[in-house]
Amino acid sequence: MTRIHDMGGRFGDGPVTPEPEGARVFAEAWHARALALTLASGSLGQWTLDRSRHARERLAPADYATFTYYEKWVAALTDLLVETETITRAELEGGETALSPLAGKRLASDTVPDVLSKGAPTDRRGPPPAFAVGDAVATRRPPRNDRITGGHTRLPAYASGHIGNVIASHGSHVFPDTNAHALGEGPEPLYTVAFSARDLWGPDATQGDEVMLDLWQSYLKPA
Amino acid sequence: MTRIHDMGGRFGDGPVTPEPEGARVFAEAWHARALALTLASGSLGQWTLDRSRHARERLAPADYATFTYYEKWVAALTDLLVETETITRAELEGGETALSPLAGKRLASDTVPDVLSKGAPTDRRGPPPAFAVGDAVATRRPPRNDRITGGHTRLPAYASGHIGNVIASHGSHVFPDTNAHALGEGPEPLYTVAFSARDLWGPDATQGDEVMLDLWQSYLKPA
Amino acid sequence: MPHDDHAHSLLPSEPALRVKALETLLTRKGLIDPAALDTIIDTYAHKVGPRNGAAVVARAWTDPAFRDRLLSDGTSAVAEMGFTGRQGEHVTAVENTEDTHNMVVCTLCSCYPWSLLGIPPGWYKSDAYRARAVREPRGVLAEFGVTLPHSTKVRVWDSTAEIRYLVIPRRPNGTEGWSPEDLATLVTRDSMIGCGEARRP
Amino acid sequence: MPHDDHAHSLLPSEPALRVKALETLLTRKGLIDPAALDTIIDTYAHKVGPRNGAAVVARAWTDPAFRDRLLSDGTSAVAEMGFTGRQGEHVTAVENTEDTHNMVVCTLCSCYPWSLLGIPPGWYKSDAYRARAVREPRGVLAEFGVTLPHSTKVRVWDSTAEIRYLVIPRRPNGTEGWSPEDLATLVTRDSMIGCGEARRP
Repeated sequence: MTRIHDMGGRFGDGPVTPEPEGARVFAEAWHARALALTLASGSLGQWTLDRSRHARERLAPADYATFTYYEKWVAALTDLLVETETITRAELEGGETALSPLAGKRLASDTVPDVLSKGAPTDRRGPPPAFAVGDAVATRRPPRNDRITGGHTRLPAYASGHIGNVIASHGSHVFPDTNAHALGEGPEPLYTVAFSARDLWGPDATQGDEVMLDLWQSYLKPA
Repeated sequence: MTRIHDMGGRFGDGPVTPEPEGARVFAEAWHARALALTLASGSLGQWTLDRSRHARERLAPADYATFTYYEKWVAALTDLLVETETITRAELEGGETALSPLAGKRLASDTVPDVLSKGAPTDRRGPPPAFAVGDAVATRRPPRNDRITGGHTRLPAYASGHIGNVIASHGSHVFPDTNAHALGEGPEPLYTVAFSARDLWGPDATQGDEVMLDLWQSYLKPA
Repeated sequence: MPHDDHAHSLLPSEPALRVKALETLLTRKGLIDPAALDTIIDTYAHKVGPRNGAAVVARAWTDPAFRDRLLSDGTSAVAEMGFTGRQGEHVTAVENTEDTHNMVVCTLCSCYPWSLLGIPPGWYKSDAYRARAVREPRGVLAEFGVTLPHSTKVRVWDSTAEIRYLVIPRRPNGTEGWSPEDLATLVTRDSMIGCGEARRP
Repeated sequence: MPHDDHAHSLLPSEPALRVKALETLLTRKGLIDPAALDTIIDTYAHKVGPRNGAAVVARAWTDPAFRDRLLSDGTSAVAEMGFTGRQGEHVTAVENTEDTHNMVVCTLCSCYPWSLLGIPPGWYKSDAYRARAVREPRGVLAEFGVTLPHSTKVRVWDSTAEIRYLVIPRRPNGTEGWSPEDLATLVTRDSMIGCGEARRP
């Protein structure tokens, strides 16, 4: 595994508990505030989406394993706010505070619909793809960020060191392994790669079943 | 990863905190009781050492990640006692209790030194080894118990799907993958296999460093 | 639960208090407008949710040209219907058939097509789903009451990038001639994740 | 800490109470003799500990024939000195040299040579050590104050079976002519796990 969040294939978790279709979107009022606070803080532009994912992954394993979903969000958000010096530890502990120089970037209520419906596409101009649909490719082993030790990467451990087939080519997209670490967007060709479930999991998997992952070019080599 | 216990190579844990050489063996009195209770209960013969390891591994991931060491031991011990019907849930909850039919197997104080100094060797007569010192071998990928889905196995995920060299051959030893699941001792040849740290971890590892694991024959194929 | 019981104590939970404290601090610093938070919450509580995806599916069931566009360029096709934006910037639709059942997960976090399905349900974000959906999708499906024949191949899509996947469930029998609006009522959230089937009429 | 303070509350901790309750139940059922527990605890608190391993190391430093036996068949060699038993049934000794530094871990649980070193210290059982020793042994060693030149190769032994590893640290300079008993005082527990070096005289 890379980190505690990389849990695909793990044994030991209990059953999945379905919820009624009509269940409330936010089970608790604070869940809604936590989500909105995270989105509004993100729009200050002090970190990328990839960096915010990494901030959740970097939580201590015991915290990651026991926090509820939105507790992880808020814990990571707080870490990011302090790391980017958007707020200080002293302020968090109740010390005096002053208007932030970033206040001008505050997300205004009337721009919210626009911001949310615009989103933040990650397709970019980038290098030509090295692989074509139908190509067999092998994934990097070990799964790792090859620029930053222990850095963010989106190759799950379970799919590392396996051979699959490219089934779609998406042009170039922002590369999380650099973008999470202020190393630039470094766009790379992105592919959907299909793996045989039997290859990944052994004979317990049903013959013919597949697992598909979206993988950046530098996670792959020709197989 | 196989389960939450399979943490070799994980990122996100903090520094290791050395302890003075003279620190107490048992930081708390209950740690000592927990250890002794586990050993004495084990001597009743209702489970194997491999099964007791698996009982710890099977704890819920959130428990495994947050319990202290001896809490894991006691939680697993309790699960084993109930699963083997050595005690009942009702007794655990304070219900009436009676002398156990296993009382005759109780570990007596005067035999403790003998039992501890004898130990329980795991070398057995078994099939001839398929590999010799110097052979290149590839480890099974995925790491899995191939008899019991999600069962006990001693091939860590980080060393799965890698090529190493046999550096020692230990004859046959009890096979944990069967012995943990009442499928018999199924002795198999056991080897020490050396892996290049660079192969396992990438270029962050120092050239020439190695990681050695003790691996049973069925985890290996010729490379 | 009797009507005079509370599911939780009325005392705010510790995480609730911490979130409140953080919101207060960020507001004081001029970094957050609480009214903007209200608007975000209102958007996902009431406006952007699985009804979006259901409308897409119902149209795909009834409009073959749209279905083809949806399968060949999901992002543009759903944009035609006004469904764009955050966590839906890049959309791929995958169609369930007698031969193939599709199912979506994000093992590394909880990526999900917000613009089409809203905020993911709790189970989608659970460790159990993230850990197990890729390894034993049929076992997970059984927990949702779905049993597939071995002749139906299961394809699990692990959302490791910014592509968001929408499953087009199979159109139920007995719905010939139904309007897209009526059909949409049969399309459940779970069926668009691939953990359920469309309702039968 | 002032002598009249307690490291912990005098109220027994929850796990302490649970262990006590389990012991009481097992005793009532005739499955456990509390006196046997006392004997086990006394064994590992006072009798079986790193002094055993230190005696082995000191003898290996001073008795070349013993060193050779220890390296070729660790189990028999340590049995000569009376060190046998639980979690020491199969012993392999590995020798540190200028060229090679050995270090022992158990990533999957906390296997450790009890018969030679006693009960492992807390750090050996910690997630941090289990997770990191195999991936970045030099980083872990630095936390123990040990810095190795790049020319010294590190071999990490992950105790995945019932073989228990004893590291023979390098004999410190300036100890020529010392008796095994005096040398043993220089052999620390950490040095026999490979997370330290023997003390300098």
